[in-house]
Amino acid sequence: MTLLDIVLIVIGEIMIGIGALADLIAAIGMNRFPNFYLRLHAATIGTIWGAFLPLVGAAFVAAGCKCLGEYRWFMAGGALITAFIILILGPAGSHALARGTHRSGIVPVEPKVVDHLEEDESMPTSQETREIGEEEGGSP
Amino acid sequence: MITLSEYFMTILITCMIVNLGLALYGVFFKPNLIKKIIALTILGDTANTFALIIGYRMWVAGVPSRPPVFTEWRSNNPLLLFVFTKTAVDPLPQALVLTAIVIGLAVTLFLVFLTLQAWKIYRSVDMRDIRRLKG
Amino acid sequence: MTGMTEIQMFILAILPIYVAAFILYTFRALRGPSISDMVLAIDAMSYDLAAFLVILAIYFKQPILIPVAIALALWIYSLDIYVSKYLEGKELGE
Amino acid sequence: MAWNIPELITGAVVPLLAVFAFTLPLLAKVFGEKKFPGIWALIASVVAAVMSTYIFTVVWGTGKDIVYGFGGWPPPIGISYEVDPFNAVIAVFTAWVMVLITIYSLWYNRHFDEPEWYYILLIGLEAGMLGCLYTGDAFNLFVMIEVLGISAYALVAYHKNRGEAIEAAIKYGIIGATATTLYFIGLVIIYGVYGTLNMGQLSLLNTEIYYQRPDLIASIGVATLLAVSLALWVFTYKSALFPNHFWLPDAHPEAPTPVSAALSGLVVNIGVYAVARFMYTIFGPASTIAPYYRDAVLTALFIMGFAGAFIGAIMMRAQKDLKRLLAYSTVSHTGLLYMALAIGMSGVPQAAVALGLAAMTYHVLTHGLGKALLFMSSGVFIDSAETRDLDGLAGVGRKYPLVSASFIIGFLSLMGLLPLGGFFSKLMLYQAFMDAGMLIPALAVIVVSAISVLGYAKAMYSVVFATPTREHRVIRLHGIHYMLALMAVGLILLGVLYPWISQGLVHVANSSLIGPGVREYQEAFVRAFHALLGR
Amino acid sequence: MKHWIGICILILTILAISFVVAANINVLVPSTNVRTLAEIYLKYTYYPWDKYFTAMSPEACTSIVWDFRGLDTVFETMVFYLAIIGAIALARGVPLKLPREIKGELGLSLIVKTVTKIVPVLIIAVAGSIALHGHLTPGGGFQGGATAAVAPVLILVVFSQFYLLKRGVNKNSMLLLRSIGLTGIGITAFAAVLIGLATGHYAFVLQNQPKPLAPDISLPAFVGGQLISGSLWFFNFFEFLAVAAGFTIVFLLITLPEKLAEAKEEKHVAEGGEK
Amino acid sequence: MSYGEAFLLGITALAAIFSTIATYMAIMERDLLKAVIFSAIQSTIYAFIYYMLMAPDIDLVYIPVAVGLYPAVIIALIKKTTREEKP
Repeated sequence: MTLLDIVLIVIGEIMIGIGALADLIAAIGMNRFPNFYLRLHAATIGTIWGAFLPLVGAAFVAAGCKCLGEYRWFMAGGALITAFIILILGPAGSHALARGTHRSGIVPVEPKVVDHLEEDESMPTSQETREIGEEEGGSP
Repeated sequence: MITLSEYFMTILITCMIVNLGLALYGVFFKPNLIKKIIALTILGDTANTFALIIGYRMWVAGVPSRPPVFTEWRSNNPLLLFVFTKTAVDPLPQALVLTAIVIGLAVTLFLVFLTLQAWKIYRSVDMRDIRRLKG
Repeated sequence: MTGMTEIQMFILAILPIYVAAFILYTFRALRGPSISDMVLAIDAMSYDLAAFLVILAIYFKQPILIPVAIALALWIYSLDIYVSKYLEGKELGE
Repeated sequence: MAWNIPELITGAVVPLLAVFAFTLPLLAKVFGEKKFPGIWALIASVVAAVMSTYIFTVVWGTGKDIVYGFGGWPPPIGISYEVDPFNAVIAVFTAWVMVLITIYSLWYNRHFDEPEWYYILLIGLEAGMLGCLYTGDAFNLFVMIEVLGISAYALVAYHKNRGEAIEAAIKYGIIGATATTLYFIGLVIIYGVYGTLNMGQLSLLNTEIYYQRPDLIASIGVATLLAVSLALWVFTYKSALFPNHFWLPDAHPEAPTPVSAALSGLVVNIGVYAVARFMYTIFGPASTIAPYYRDAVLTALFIMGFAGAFIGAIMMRAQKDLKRLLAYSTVSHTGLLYMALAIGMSGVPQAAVALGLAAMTYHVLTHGLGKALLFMSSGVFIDSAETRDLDGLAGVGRKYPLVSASFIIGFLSLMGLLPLGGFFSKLMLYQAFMDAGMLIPALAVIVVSAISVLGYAKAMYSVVFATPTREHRVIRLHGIHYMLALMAVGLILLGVLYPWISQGLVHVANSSLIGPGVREYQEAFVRAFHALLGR
Repeated sequence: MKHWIGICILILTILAISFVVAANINVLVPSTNVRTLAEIYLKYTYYPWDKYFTAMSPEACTSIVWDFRGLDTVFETMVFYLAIIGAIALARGVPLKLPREIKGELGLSLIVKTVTKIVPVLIIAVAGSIALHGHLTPGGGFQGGATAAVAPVLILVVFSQFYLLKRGVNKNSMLLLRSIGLTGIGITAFAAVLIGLATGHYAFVLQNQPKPLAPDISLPAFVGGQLISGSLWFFNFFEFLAVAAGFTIVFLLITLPEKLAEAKEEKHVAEGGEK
Repeated sequence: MSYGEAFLLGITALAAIFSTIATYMAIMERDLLKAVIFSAIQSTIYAFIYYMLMAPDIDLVYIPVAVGLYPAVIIALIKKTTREEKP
């Protein structure tokens, strides 16, 4: 086990540890925050710090740990791909969910200070009927 | 006397039996078709879990049991194959479950389309409203 | 083969924190007053679960368990999308 | 290595049907979408029929079971098909009736707007039935039941704009899916207890445990009873035994007519076959389950069969709908089949058991052919009168003399009139019960037949002999009436050739289901194991 | 909250029953040994020392699924196929085509659309890797196909169905792709027999490696030094095509925007189908 | 008997208990959309159980099917039909 391996493993373990703590904090926040839009914040903590970081850490550990056998690069690569997927898709999913929730209005924005989105959307916008085929579809 | 592992395993099995009962209740006594379909998926999943429990293998001498994939095949070492044979879980129930999941999926998909068609005709998905036949 | 490495011991020590987080997430997912809350909790829980599965794969010394995490991370996103599309009042294909 | 043609054909027949179904959309794109699918389905069914006939002649001629290990693996490791005379004869019957049904479907084609889906599902139905019959592996049986089931659900719902058809398919499908899932749990228990899924090995293990490890019988017996009762539920569900018959009178009338014929005449037999295989070959009289539970299971089957036969016969009287009347007749006849099946309790002499099982097989043949004939010819009448109501159908048979004659012959056969097949199968059943010393069941056969006469007479009278109340349009038959007449001739032949057929069927029962037959089943498994192992 | 009371009672019952059961009956719990049959599978799944008795695939599950018990899987595929055919038969007459014009915007917000433009390539790559390495690592045709189906599903939900239809992903093309995949499965199942017929040697249906009774025919286990395990690779590839196409068909049918098709459909019902 | 095995099986048993709760809620809930989400929770937990039972193959099938596909088709179905279950 070379020095590089040990350094990789230690960095990876630190990242995994931070991830675990962030996860716990996010979970507590998820239960304590009063409404959906605040919980979004906790969910982001859980996704980025609690999932992305430990996955990168796991990739480091896998890269440094010889005991995992010949498939360890497969594992490191897989962990990085998972981390990348979560980094891209997690926020996008939260965004889509928040947008849908706000539009449908099923969740009251109860302890509210300001809701810019509502003000924006209440302004008159021109939603014209447009010919399909410009961007999204086209005649068969 | 039982070990802690066996106690946890028994909890797992008991939970699955309870799930089975709940799912059967849902299939038979809930009149709503969508609810019946949901219960049916849970029923199939629970049956699959039973199969996997049957095929599980407890840890041998502190070594975690491993999935039935022989990763060290490149080495061509019979000793490693022997170790693999002594620690891997049973692959047959997994293959059976694979088949069963796909079959359950197929049946569920078909039932979903049937339910949609029933909605188009009866404007209801409740079995108490869908009652034109005498039975 | 017997005897644990340091990494395994570290992982065993860190597991309870994850498990506690999962229990809290599950409570929110089961209790959540609105559907959005439930989906958000499942979301966060599943992404963390993906990380947890990778860590467990290190514990088991089985690198081939990784694809499960990838599949989980990919499909959970689609659950978000379905629900948000439903909430926007559109058909799924519209 | 030398070619082993019979084994290869045994293995090829059902996968070949799957290939026929798989390639149909591709070829329909190439060759046109209106006529081609039907012809392709006809080719598929004829190929299957010829192959199954060949298999039957080989099994009958050599007197040894054929075992085919797929992929060259010896049986418990791989899947194997195991053909003994019992399933060979039912398979031949099924395949040839499917040919007739496919021909009828070609005539019926004008009711289908996109026929390729229909024919794919029809091929799937045939593949499912033949697979259920030939397979020697309990899990493969589960898969084939699902193939059979899903094509049956889809075919029942084929006229998708009729609310009744959708309702019937939903009823059939949801409970059917539950039942098959429970069968899967039963299989898991069987695998957990015995460690194998091959039917031959299960049978062997059963008898061996019985002789060598008497201390294990109690615990294994309980687990096996659980597994068997879960398994029997799905089989009795598929064959509409009494408490599970609720879907049949809804589903059969609503399906397209050729499908009704297939469901009533053939699919019902698959469940009966599977129960016979489980109760006689796998968990037979010499097995673990025997001393404790086998009698109880058989008695329960007998009681349910009796109730079904009775209720079906009575309900037939009250029906106004022709296809629904025929469906209740199926319930009644399934009850009779299960009564015959339940004869093998402990204490009954082996000759009587053989006679009873032969009577069951005979009744499977006569009932299947007769019911298929009745559904198909009633399809002609229903098309002509454009209603299924018996009053609306009054006198429509006069326009089609040949079809009416076949129709009447079919009814007389089911009723049990003298020169026809139905009479002799019931006679054989009666004799078997008398030989077994079961007086009440023997009387029950007669009573049930007598009650059902009322229903049959009503249907026959209103369709053929009543005076027409209104004009019916005449539809072109395109020679389909010759096929129906041929089936009627087949029914007469089944009756006239009674001495030979009954001898043959007793031989079938002896050489597959009891005593020496079960041993042959086990030995065939062992032979195949050693042969395929090659060492 | 009567639900919570019920749940508490449920959990307490489970714990109590488990304790009683675990203390008395020990047969439910799996042991440290597996059954004989399972040991045979585990041992011979990759066993290059005996070429007549091995599947030559280190993945025991895939080798059971496609080699030892291949017949089950062929017919499992057929069940899925028949279910999709049944669904298509139920949805016949429903138009799957583009409307003239639509009101409002289609799909979700721009952020999600941008993200969704990036990921499909990644998804297809991962799915292909899962499917084509199915004989080496966990995965296989069905797994890979199901993963690959995420891509069309995401596009379908995030943009709209018309986005897919415009690019040629419609019912007919997917059905064709599916039929090609299934035909491939059928041909692979009969490959050994066909080669045997051509060369005059005996072979089994669904045969992969040489067998004692058919020693002359086999599919290659190694190609160019890479392990492909004979027929398993082909099965995985064709199943991958078939399953991905099948899932896409199902999604196209179930997510059809009904309002746009409503008018025509109701006319169809009113005409009353068949008598 | 090792500490690791008991610990991991304990987590699995805990997951099983939560899956029972989710199943109960899914069956008893009147709002069908919520029932689907409960069933998605149950599916996620089952996927975890399968992972702990060393079945990666099953997981790779189960996650797309039960987490991705069932909710999709059932949500589409609910959107096309009705969301409330009649009492």
